[in-house]
Formats: sequence, C-alpha cells, structure tokens
Amino acid sequence: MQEVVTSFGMQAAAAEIFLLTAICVILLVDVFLSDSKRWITYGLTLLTLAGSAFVTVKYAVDGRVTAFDGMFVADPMGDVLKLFSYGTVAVSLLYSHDYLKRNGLFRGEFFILALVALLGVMVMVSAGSLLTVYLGVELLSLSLYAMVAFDRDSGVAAESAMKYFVLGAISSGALLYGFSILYGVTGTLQLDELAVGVREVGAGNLGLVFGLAFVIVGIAFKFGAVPFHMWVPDVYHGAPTPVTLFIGSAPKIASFVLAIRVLAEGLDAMVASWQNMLIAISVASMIVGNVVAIAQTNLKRMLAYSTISHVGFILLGILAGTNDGYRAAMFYTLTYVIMAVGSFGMILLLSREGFEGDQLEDFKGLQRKSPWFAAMMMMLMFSTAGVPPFVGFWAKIAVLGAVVDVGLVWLAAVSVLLSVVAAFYYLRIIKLMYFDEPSDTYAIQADGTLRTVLSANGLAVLALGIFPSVLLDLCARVLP
Amino acid sequence: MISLNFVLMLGGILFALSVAGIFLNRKNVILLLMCIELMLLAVNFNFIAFARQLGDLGGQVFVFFILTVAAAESAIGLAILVVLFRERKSINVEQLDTMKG
Amino acid sequence: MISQSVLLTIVLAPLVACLLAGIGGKVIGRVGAHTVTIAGVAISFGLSAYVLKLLLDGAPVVNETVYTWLVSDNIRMEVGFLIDNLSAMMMTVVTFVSLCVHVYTIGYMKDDPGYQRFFSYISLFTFSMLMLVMSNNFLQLFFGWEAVGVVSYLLIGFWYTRPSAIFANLKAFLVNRVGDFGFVLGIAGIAYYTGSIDYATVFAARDAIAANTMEIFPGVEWQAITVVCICLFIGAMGKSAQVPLHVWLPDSMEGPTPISALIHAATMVTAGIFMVARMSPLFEMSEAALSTVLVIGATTAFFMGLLGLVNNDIKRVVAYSTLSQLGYMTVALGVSAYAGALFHLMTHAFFKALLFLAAGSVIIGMHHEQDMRKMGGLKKYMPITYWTSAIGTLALIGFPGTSGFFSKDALIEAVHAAHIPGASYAFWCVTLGVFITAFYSFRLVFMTFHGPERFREVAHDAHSAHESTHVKTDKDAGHEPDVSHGDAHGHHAHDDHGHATAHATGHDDHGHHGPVEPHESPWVVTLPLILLAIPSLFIGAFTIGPMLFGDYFNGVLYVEEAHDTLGHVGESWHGPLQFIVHAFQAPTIYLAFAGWAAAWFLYIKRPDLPGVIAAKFSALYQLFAKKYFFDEIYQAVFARGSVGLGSALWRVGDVALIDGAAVNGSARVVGWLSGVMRRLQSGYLYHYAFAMIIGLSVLLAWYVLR
Amino acid sequence: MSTITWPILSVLIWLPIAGGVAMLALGDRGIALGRWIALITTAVTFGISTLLWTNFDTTTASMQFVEERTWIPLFNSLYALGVDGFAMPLIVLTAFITPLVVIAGWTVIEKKPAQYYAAFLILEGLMIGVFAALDAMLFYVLWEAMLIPMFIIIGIWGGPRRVYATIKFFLYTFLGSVLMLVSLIYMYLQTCDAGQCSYMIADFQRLPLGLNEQLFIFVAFLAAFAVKVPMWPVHTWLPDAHVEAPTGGSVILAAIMLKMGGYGFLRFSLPITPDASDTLDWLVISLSLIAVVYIGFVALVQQDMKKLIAYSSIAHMGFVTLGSFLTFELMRVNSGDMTGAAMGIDGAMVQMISHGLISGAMFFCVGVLYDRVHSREISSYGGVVNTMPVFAAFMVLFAMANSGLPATSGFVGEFLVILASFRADFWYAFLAGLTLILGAAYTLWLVKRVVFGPVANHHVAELKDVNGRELLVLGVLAIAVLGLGLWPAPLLDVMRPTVENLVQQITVSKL
Repeated sequence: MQEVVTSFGMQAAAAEIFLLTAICVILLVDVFLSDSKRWITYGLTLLTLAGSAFVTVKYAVDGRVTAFDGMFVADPMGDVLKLFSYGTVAVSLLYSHDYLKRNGLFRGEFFILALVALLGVMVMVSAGSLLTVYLGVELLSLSLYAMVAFDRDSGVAAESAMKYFVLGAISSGALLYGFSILYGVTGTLQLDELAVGVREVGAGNLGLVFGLAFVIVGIAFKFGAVPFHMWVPDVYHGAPTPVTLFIGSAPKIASFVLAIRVLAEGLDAMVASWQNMLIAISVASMIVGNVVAIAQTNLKRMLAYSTISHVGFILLGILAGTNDGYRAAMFYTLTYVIMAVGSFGMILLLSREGFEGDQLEDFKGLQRKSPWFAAMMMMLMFSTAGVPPFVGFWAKIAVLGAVVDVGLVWLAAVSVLLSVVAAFYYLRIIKLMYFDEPSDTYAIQADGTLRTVLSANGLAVLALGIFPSVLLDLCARVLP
Repeated sequence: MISLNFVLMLGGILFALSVAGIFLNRKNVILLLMCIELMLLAVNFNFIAFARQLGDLGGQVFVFFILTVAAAESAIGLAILVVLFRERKSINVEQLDTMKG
Repeated sequence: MISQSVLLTIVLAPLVACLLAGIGGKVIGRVGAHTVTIAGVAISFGLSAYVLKLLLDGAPVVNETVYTWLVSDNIRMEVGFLIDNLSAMMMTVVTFVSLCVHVYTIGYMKDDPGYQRFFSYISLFTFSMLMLVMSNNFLQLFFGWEAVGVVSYLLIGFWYTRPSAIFANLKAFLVNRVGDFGFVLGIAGIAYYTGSIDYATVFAARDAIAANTMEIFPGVEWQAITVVCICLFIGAMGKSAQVPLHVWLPDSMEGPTPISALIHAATMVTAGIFMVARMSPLFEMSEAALSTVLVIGATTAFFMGLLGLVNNDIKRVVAYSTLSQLGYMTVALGVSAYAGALFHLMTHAFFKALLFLAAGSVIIGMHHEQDMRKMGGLKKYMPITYWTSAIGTLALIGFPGTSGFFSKDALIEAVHAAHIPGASYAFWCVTLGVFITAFYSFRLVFMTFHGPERFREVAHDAHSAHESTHVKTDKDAGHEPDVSHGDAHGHHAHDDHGHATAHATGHDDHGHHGPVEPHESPWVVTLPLILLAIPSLFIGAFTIGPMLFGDYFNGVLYVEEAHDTLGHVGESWHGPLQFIVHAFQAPTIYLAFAGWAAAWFLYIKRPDLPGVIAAKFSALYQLFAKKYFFDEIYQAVFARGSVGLGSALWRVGDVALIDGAAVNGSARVVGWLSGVMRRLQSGYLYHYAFAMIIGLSVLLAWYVLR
Repeated sequence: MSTITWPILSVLIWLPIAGGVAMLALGDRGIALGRWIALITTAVTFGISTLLWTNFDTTTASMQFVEERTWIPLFNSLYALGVDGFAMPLIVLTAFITPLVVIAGWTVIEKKPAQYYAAFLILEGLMIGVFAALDAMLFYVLWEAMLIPMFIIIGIWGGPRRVYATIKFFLYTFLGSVLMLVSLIYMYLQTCDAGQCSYMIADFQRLPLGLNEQLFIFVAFLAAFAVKVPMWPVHTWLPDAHVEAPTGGSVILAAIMLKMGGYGFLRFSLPITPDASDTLDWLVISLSLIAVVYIGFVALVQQDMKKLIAYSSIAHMGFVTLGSFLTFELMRVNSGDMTGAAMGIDGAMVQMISHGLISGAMFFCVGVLYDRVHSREISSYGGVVNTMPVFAAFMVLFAMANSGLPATSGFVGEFLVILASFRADFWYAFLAGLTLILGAAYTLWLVKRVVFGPVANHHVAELKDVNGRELLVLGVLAIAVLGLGLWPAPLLDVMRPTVENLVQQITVSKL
C-alpha cells in the first residue's frame, strides 16, 4: 500500500505540476512578446487551463489517495472542485478580455497571477496537512493582493489592496497561530492524524478550543464572514472589475475547501464547538450582508454585501456538520460561483471606454437597450435572491434542509426571513432594468465571446434551476 | 531551564503586541508591515517551542516555510505600498478611507 | 290533472317575451315589443285561470320538482312548483293585474324612448313574481323574492337620468336587503332544524323546530321557532314595507305609474303577506312571533295612514294608503286570519291597482302634473277616470257591498275576536284607521275631481317650479346618499317621462305654454281601468264565502284552534247580505262615512279650513309632513354612519396602522438599520482590524472563559 | 374512469409556456401573428382543460390523470401531477379566464405586446401547475415562480405607482411563502424519519405530527395562504396591486391567484394539520368575519373603482376561509353531528369559482371604461348608461352578481356558507349575512355613481359603446355567471367525493 501511494505521488499532483510548469513557460514566453502579441499569452493561459483540465480528468481518482507522505490528498471532491475552478477562471478571463484591453491591463502578469492564484486554490483543495493548507492560502492570497493593486493608475485599487493585504496578513497570522496550537496539542500537522489526535486528547481540551478560535478567524476571513468581512466591500469596490470577478469566483471554492479540510476532516471531533461559533458568524453575516446591501448605490459594492450574506448561507451548510450539510454547502458554493461570475460579467458587459458600468443607475432601462441581456440579468438576480425556478433556490433548499435536519429550525426560519430582505435589493435592480427609462442611449458594445458566454451563463442558471439534479448528484457523488 | 509555558507566553505576548500595533497605529503603513512580521515571528516561536517539546521536526520545517512566505509577503506589501504612495503621495493610514459605507 | 308543461309555460312565457323585448328590442320595434310581452302575459293569465279552474274542479294539488339546483351535504335544493288554491289564486291575480298594466302602458309610455326596455322589465317582473308564488321551496321563494326586488330596483330607476329616481331605487334595494338579511337567516335556521328547505318536509318537521331553543345572547334561551319566524317576518317587513322598513315605498313613486300600480301596490309588496301566509304552519307555533307581526302591522296601518292626510302628491297619497292597507293585511296575519289577509290582498290588488292607474290617467290628463293643489274639477274633463277611481275609492274605504268592504270588515272582526298580546292595540289602530282611510281617500277625490279648476291659474309656475327642481337635482347629484334631497323632490317629483324624452325626441312641447287643457286618456288607458273596476266592485261578494269561511284554503293554511279568529267570525256568517246588514251594527262603517263627510266638509264646503288647522297644529303637521323624521334619522345614523365608519376603518386601520405602521414601517426600520450599520464600515483600516480582534476575542471569551 | 392515456396535465402546463416562449422569440415585430398565437394557444388549452371535466370520474376522491416522473432524486422530489375535485374546477377556471384576458388586451396593449402576452401565457402554465402539483416541492417552485411574471406584468404595464405596488406585492407574498418552505422541509425530514423520504403532499397528509409541530406548520401555512387569499390584516397589498395592474393583470390576480390561498388551505392546512386547525380555527374564522364586515365598510368609501372591487374581493374571499374552517366548530357545537361541514367547504369552493368569474368580469368592466376615459376615479364618471347602454346592462348584471343575487353564481357560495355557519353559531351567520347589505351597498352605490344619472362630463358624453371584442368577453362571462347561478349542481357533483373525503380526513385527530 505504502509504496503504491509513493509511486503514485507524482500522478496525484499531476495537474498541479503541469500548471506550475505551464506558468513558468508562459512567464518566459511573455517576456519576449511585444504588447501587440500579448494575445499569445492570453491564448496560452486558456490552453493551460484546458490542459490542466485534461490532466485532472486523466488522473482522476475514485477514492481518497494521499501522496508526499500524506501532505497531499487527491480525492473525487478535489477533482471536481479543481475542474470547476479551471472553468470559472477561464470564464472570468473570457469576460475580462475586453475590459483589460480597454484599460491597458492586458498584460502577461495578470494571467500569470491568475494562474498562480489558481495553483493556490488547487493546493488548498488537495491539502493533506496544515502546512499545505498554509502554502495554498498564501499562494492564493499573495497573488490576489497583487491582482487587486494591478491597475497601477488607480488610487482606490491601491488603497483596497493595502487594506486587503494588511487584514489578510492578520488573518493568516491568526490562522497560523491556531495551527501552531493545534500542532502543539496534538503533535501532528497531518490532517488525518490531527483528527485522531483530537480524539485522543478529547474535544473539550481547552488548548484545542483556544486554537480552534484562531483557526475559525482565519477561515471566516477567507470567506469574508462577519465580523471578518470588512475587507470585502472595499476590495470588491476598489479592485478592477475583472479582479473583483476573479476574487468572487475561484477563491470562494478555496474558502469552502479550506473549511472542509480543516474543520470537517481535521477537527470533525470538535464539531460541537465550531458549530456554535459558525452559527454566530453565519447569522451575523446574513444580517449585516443583507441589511447593509440595501443602502448601496454601487453594484460591485452591493454584490460584495450580498456575497457576505451568501457566505452566511454556505456556513449554514458547513455548520450542520453532517455530510448532507457539506454537500449542500458545496452545492451552494458552486451555484454561487456561477451566479457571481454571471453578475460581474454583466458589469463587464455594460462597461465601455471610460465607463465602468458598476453603478446601479447604469442598469436603468437596460431592457430597452438589450431585452436579451436584461432577461439574463433578471434570471441571475432572481436566482441570487433564491426564487425558483432558478438554481439559487435549490442551493437554499439544500442548506436549509441540512440545518433543519440537525434540529436548528429557528436558524432556518431566521435565514429565510433575511432572504426576504435580500429579495428587496435584487428586485431593485430588476426594477431599474425593466420599469425605468434608460438614462443614456449607448448601445452595448461587447464582443461575441462575452455575449455568448454570458448568455450561456444566464441560461445555465435557469437550466440548472429546472434540472438541479445534474449538479446535485455530482456533489452527492463526490461527498457520499 | 525555560519551560514551554514561558515561550508560549512570549509568543502570545508578541502576537498581542503585533495585533495591538495594527489597530493602534494610525500613522504609518510601514509600521503595519512590521507588526505583521512580528506576528509571524510570534507564530514561529510557538512552532519552535512545540517542535522542541514534541521532538518533532514538522514544526521547525513549518517555521522555514513561514519565514519564506513572510519574505514574499513583505515584498508584495512594499510593492503595494509603492503603488499607493505613487497615487496618494502619502502612506498615512488615516487617509485610506476613500471607500466606506 | 295539471301537467308540468302548462306550469312551465305560465312561467316561461313572460320570460321569453322579456328576452325578446329586451334583447331584440331594436329589431322588433315598439309595436313588436308590446305585442310579444302582452301575448306572453296573456298566455300566462289564461293558463293561470285554467289552472285555477282545474283546482276548483278538484284536480289534485301539484307539488313537483322541475330540476335539482344542487345537492350539498345531503340537503337537496330544487326548483319546483307547488300549485294549490293559494298559489293558483295569486297566479291569477298577478297575471291579471299585470295584463291590465301591460295594456295601460301602451298608452302611458307612448312617448318614452325606453319603451321596449319598459315592457321587457314588466314581463321580467311577471316571471319573477310567478316564480315566487309558485315555488315549493324556500330557495326558489328567495330567488323570486330577490328577483322582484331587482326588477323593482330597475323600474324605480327607470328614468336613470333623474338623481331622485336613482337615489330612490338604491334606497329601495338596500332597505329590502335589510329584510332579505333576516329572511336568509330564517331560511338558514329552518335548514338547520329541519335539514330541508322544501315546504312539505319543513312543515312536516315543524315540531322539531318547536322542540328546540337557541341561546343567541349568552344566558337567554329563546324558542327556535320564534327566532326563525321573526327572521322570516323581517324579510316580509322589507318586502311589504312595514314599519320601520317602510321608508322605501313612498320614494318608489319615482318610478313610472304603471309600476307603482303593478309592483308597489298590487303584487310585489304583497309578497311578504303571501310568504307569511305560506308559512302559517310555522307562525302558528309561536305566539310571540304572531304578536310581533300584529303590533308591527297595526302600527303601520294607523300611522302610515295618517301621513296620507297631509300629502299633496296624488301618487304619494295612494302610496301611503297602500302602506296602511298592507298594515291591515299584516294585522290579519297577526291574528292568524291568514285567509282574511289573503282575501284583502286580492281585493286590494284590484282596487289599489285601479286607483294607481286612475291617478296615472289623471297625470297624463294634466300633462305630468302630480300636485293635487294644482288640480280640481277634472270630473267633467275625464269622466271615465273619475267614475272608475270613485269605485276604487269606495272599495278602499269599504263602502258596503264593494270588495274592499268585505275584506276589511271581516278582517276587523277577526282582530276584534283575537286575544293574543297586542290585539286590543291592533283593534284600535285598525278601527280608527278606517276613518283615516276614508278621509284621505275622499280628500284625494275631492281635490282632484271636484271644486274649482285650480290648474288654470297655476299652469305656468307649476312648470317653472319643476324646471327649478331639475336644475337643483342636476346640481346636487350628490356622491353620498342623501335622503333629504331624495324626498325634497318627492314632493313635486313629476311623473314626467316628458323629461326622459326631452333629450331624445324633443317631445314634451305640449303643456309647457299657456294653461293646460285636461283631456280624457286614450282607450288603452281607460280600458284597464274599467277591467279593474269590475272586480273591485263585485269580487268580494262572490269570493268571501268560500275564501274566508269556506274550505277554499283547506290544507293550505294552518290555524291553531286557540287562534282561530276567523272561525269565530264565521259563526255569525250567513251569506254576504247578512254580512252587510250585520256590518251596520259595528262602528267601523260609521267611521268610514264620518271620514267621507269630514273630507267633504274640509275640501268642498270650507276649503279654507285645512290651512288654518295645519297652522294651528303646526307641530303635528310638521311631524306628518316630515313622515315622523324616519328618513332623516336613517340618513344620519345608517347612511352617514356607515360611510363614516368605513372611512374611519380605512384611514386608521388600513392606511395608517397596517400599511403605514406595519408594512412601510418595517421597511423604514430596515432602511434605517442599514443606514446605521453601513456607518460601521468606516473605511479606516484600524477599525477593520479592530473589528476582527473583537470577533476573535468574542470567540475566545465565549469558549475559553465559559 | 378517465379514458385519457396521454399526459394531459403536462400538456396543460407546458403548452402555454411554450406558446409564451414562442412569443418572446417572435418579438414585437411579429405581434400581429403573435396575438393569434396567444389566442390559439390559450383557446386550445381551454379546450383541453374541458376534457379534464368530461373525463373526470366523479365517484372517487382519489387523484386522477396522475403523472409521476423522478425529478430530483436527491430530495426524493417527484414531478407528480394529478387533480381531484378541488384542483380540477380551478384548472378549468384558469384555462377559461386566460383566453378572455388575451382577447381583452387585443388592441389595448401597445407597449411591448409580445412580452405582455408571453407573460400571461407563462403565468397560465405556472398557475395550472400549482393546482395540479402533487409534490409539495413542485408546488412550491411553481407557487413562487408565479410571482415573477405577475411582478413583471404589474411593473411594466401598470399605473403610475406600479413600482411601489409590484414590489409590495412581491415581497408581501414572498415573505408569506418562505416560512411555508421551512415547514415543507421539516415535514420532508419527518417523512425520512418515518422511513420513506418524500415530498408528496399525500405523504405529508398521512404524516403523524404532534400538536406543537402541527401548530408551527399551521402558522407557517397560514402566513403563506392568508397573504394570498388575502385575509385581514395582511390584505393591504391587494388594493395597491389591483389598482396599478393592467386590466388583464387585475383579472388574473383576482380570478385565479387569490384562489390559490383558499386552495392551499384545503390542500395543505386542513388535512396536514387537523388538530392545529382545530385549535386555531377561531383565529381563521374571526379573521374571515372581520374581512366580511370591516372590509365591507372600507369598500364603501373607496373613490377608485378598482380599489373598491379589490376590497370587495377581500370581503368575498372571507367566505372561502370561513366555509373551510367551520368543520371544527360544528364538531364542538353539534356534538359530533357533522352535517354542514361538507356544505361549508362546498360553499367555499363554489365561492372561489364564482368569485373568479365575477371579480374578473367586474375588472373587465372597469377596464372597458378605463380604456376610453383613462381614469379609475368614480367621480370622473356618471350617466355612462346614456352613452353605453349595452355596457351598462352588463355592468349592472355583474354588480348584481357581486352583491350575491340569486340566479347568479355569486349567490350560491354565500348562501351555502351562511347556511353552514348558522349550524356552527348564529352570530357567524349573522355577521356573514351582513354581506347581503354591505355588498349591495358598495356595489350598487358604485353603479349608481358610475352608470346611472345624467351625463356627467364630456368624456362620458363622447363614450362609444362596447365593441364586438369587449362584447364577446363580457357576454361569455355573463353566460358563465348565470349558468353557474342557475344550475350549480354539476360543480357540486364533481367536488362531492373529494369534499366528503376531506371532512372525513380532518375530523380524525392525528394525535
């Protein structure tokens, strides 16, 4: 068994290795390209994503396989999440293409950073030890800091980047501190051994609970859950829209997997403790996110707050501490990513030379300008609000089911009532698009790719809403 | 003979100091970067101490990684700082409030 | 043997005619319209008479179902016919009067643009009334009940451009609805206690009701039968305009005169009497209910008669006499003299219809003048009208030998014989009522047909007066119901289809200039008068025997031994002639003559006196003139009251509390909250960090220091 | 027994939706064709729905025309359709009203007609689905999805305050429904504990539940259905929505959407939580009576025709809830003699159908006037009969029906409910009976001020009488109203087994 695993080691990490190599290659190639040839980098990036997808599929596993002495774990859930990350990254790059070109951000570094961030996500997904987790987290965060500040001519971008950086550093500090304590109490960094160790010393161990609190801080920060959410609105608002889009997509998968790996796998014995902590956090997130979103006038900022509230819902699934719960949370994360990508894509669709299109007013009368994309946006908004027959509704059902199942009916009731508050600000966007007259007469000037992909994205929300089993069964299969 | 608790306490104190530094300091962003370094240091102390206590190398290895990452982190931090200074002609924390609400 | 097809034809002929005239009115034209409708009602009259004959010849009583309306919870609700002597009598009377009115209308409405519509309406009414009287169950009874109400609503408002008219019809419908409210409760009660709404079944099970008591107010046990009967009687009060639900009838004179004759004198208003008589098996079970009926009837009979004394509108005088006569019938019901009530109903139908039609004829002759003060001496201009209405009047006051005499006298005798609570009060009311009746009836005759020809000098201001009326009405076509202006016009509400046509045909020129020249009405108008005069005179003498003291109503009406007042009267029954002779030993007849004499003295001999008297007893006069202030009180309490309550509930309850406070309030709270919370997002890095630290320390404090 | 082998219910649901999508694809350019597509689709749908009636087996209370397909295996949620005596008439009503709405909007809607019709077609499909769904999750999905087209309809084609009205409508109903969602999930998990996970309503009805559970579930359902019906005091969205909605919107809203509340009570609240209903029936009954009386008075003082009719709808729906919840009071009062329970529910159902026809007709009437004068204020009319005699005739007829005149459908339901409530308590009957007076008062006063009287102003003077299209719509409705009023027996026969079965079901305690 042991040597099987070691011999398998390289293959388990094949996708990561391929991606890393590709990144280096692209880095080199990019150096020798003139700005006019920059599309090559772009193309290579997309190819890389396709390639890693291929590799992932080729070396897909149908069971939990560890490598590098248990530092690295490959399992079906990991594969699915990785594939999904490729997809979202690819889609967000496709969406961003125009915008980047227009605002002189169409530079190799952007793609490199995106890929590195993706690598970080993958490492976290496959993390088998606290160390790998930490490395993944930092890979992701560091490249995100850089991406936020990527637009060197934007003050707000730099400001938000600085906030993000400082706060992020604190959170990783807290995370590490927590790790160190866990390590000290259980004497291991290996997640599976950690689980055993926790059982040995007993879940009630004060040291463990102490460390757990720090770990929770770190995880909650990555999610952007209240009260560790403060960076979210500013970063979403300040960063260039493509970056916001990027942050809104793949990293959410990372945060989810972080929670799963550390809490569900490493500290499953302490579920009682972190359940209570997460309840507090998720309720706070739902309240703050939904309530404050109402007052927003900037769509990116509003979506930031709505993200916070959705994080609350994802946490609902996780805090259930049951397989149903994790499955529901995973389903929720994936659907959320789809919807978020679509929503930010709409902003990119509206944006044009010297016009960000991220104000709510910019959506006025969209239905006049482009009925089709207005309909897409409407579906996205209703889906995000959790109205059937769109996929967002099923995500809510799933997590509510998980919560009610563990007897937290009141929590479910609170969350649905707050989702009514949420419905208000989503409806407001539809109201702007459908019931108001356009304030300007500019036509939408996005290229075919963006239009096609965005349409596909919108329709997916509807299709998955009518046939949710497609995605649900996938989650069920990888999280039995 | 210094017992584990002393070291842990030191780590705790350092961590607390760094955190306090972050939210007490309202002037200079550089200070923030230093506080962050301090925080990572506190964590390192913990790991070292535990590794020593448990006689397990894992913790020490971890420390090396943390050091490396810390370096990269501060590099990026400084880079952002530079950009920020270019834009704002100031690195005063109190002026990082254009986005709020 | 009476076949169902005959009965169906009787009912449906007028309906078909109504649809033809109503929907196809444009196509078939005026002549076509009145032809079909008259044909329709003629058919049903003929067949009704035929049915009556069959029954008299001993054909078995018909009680059969036409179709099942619905079955719910094992209670079967059907549409069906119960044809016995009672319904046959009603059918014949209704169709006969209706036929006369149809013919009369040809002349009366000849200039009206709504000609076809009018005929369609009255045919519809005939249909509804037949459904009512022929019904064999409460459901169909209620259907007919409401249907006649609707037709009356439509006909009172026939001249819909007239604010007073459309006010009157709304008022009539609503007051009737108050009655129907009670009626429905009564039906519900019957369905509850007997599990059926079919007459036969219900009457069979009436002991079951009597056995029950119900506790409406906690602690007060009431006899179920009493509650049910009183509920039913409330319905009758609405339809038959008994105090205090009488207020709609005088205003209903806004409708064209043929309607006043058909609906508001002869048939519809007697539906209540008919219904109570039908329910006699139930009412007999409860003396309390009977007393209520008796007292209310007596009150109506006397006090409504008084109002006839001071009114100057020819139609309204007749209307008040109708009220008072309905009171007489109700009194008869109260003393269990159901046969007497029905008998009076029949005779009254003839002579009151006659009086109304005669009044209408006068109105035509006077070119739509209704104020008796502007008439006089018409005798020589319109003889036929004069003599016929004289006959009607004699019948009304109960001149010996006329039909009215038999019915009223028998009735009063019955009251005299009654012993239930309130009987003596009722006796005084009806007896004095005779004097009143005679007085106002002859006051009408004298003011209209005798004395100086007052219309000559007042022709002009009459019209200027009513022009001003109309200016006024157009001005205050108020948005809220306003009785006061409703009857403000009442007093000089000219039955004036000239005005309806004025816009359309521009007719109505005649009579607008120079003194009016009264003229006798055309034959289509006078013929019905003659047709009605005959029964008014003679029918009483022939039918009193079988109807009151014979076996005509055997098996239809039910009277407890204890209440059998008519039986008591019947002991001294030896045929009509003896009855007349016997009458001269009773005070009533002399009272009648006294009333006649008084009227003659005041309006022929000394025409100056009435004014003097009115001035002398001005308070009393005001009380009568204002009709005991019923309208004013209802207006203030119910009309304004409910509108006030409504707007209070709306503004305070809905707008202020629910919407303002709860709905928009919660929205405002959330908005305010988000305004507050977003301020926490201060934008300062150290605040953000601080928040994280707070969060961390909370988690720590919560779990480590617990 | 039903001889239909093809999935008729699916067709009824998806045909209109397909038509709607087609119209969206066609766009406003091809509207001339599009109108006909809309008309034909809805007409065919109605035609098919009549097959439901003709092939309906009136001897059984069990579901008919049942279809079952797996939908979401993970939640054990099925795509299960079927109808019983409650659902079938409502489906036919839906299919009957929608073509009329299409005709009514034929030339009136200039703004984005294609989307207008599409919205209505899709809405029709969803509404039929709500009535046909046997799976609670499917029911909920359609129930919520329904809000979207109506939200759009009011918001785009509505009056001046349409935005406030439509958002209020959406949030009100959404708030009501979410709690129902939680209780559905809760019951689902209960079925899992019972062994066989299922979202089937039938399984929920069989589910043994403790009193507290039942109370929680009942309140959740009450929140959802009371808002929909609507019952006092959660009714205030309705007047706003009605006033602002376009004619078609008001018609659908009043004629069908409100019925879903009543349907929900019969399908969910009563059979699933009989004991809670028993405990809390006083609440529902008193709210219903408040609706009848309070709202009656409020309707009296409305100055806006649509608002007045909206309030009268609330009052009439009070009879539905009253009739549905009489059973328990009857059990208590008449010591187990259940006579009247079925009658109350009969009355409730008939009232729903009839109110669907009448309120729809009343809104059509207002629409006819509004299209000409563009005002809903009563004060801007008067003497309409002078210029529009035919219209006036219809208006008076429907007004009479609205005030519950015998021989019109409006009478049947109210009569049955009053009869039934008298058995429960004299005062129930008394208060409910007040509608005879109040209903007549506000309706006929409206008629007096709008239809009768002298010509009020030049707008009225210039009015043209109804054209063929409007005549068709009003005529068809008039026939339906009179037909149901003169011979309601067939409707009652269709429902009888279902009603009796329901009474059976709810008189057996689950405890």
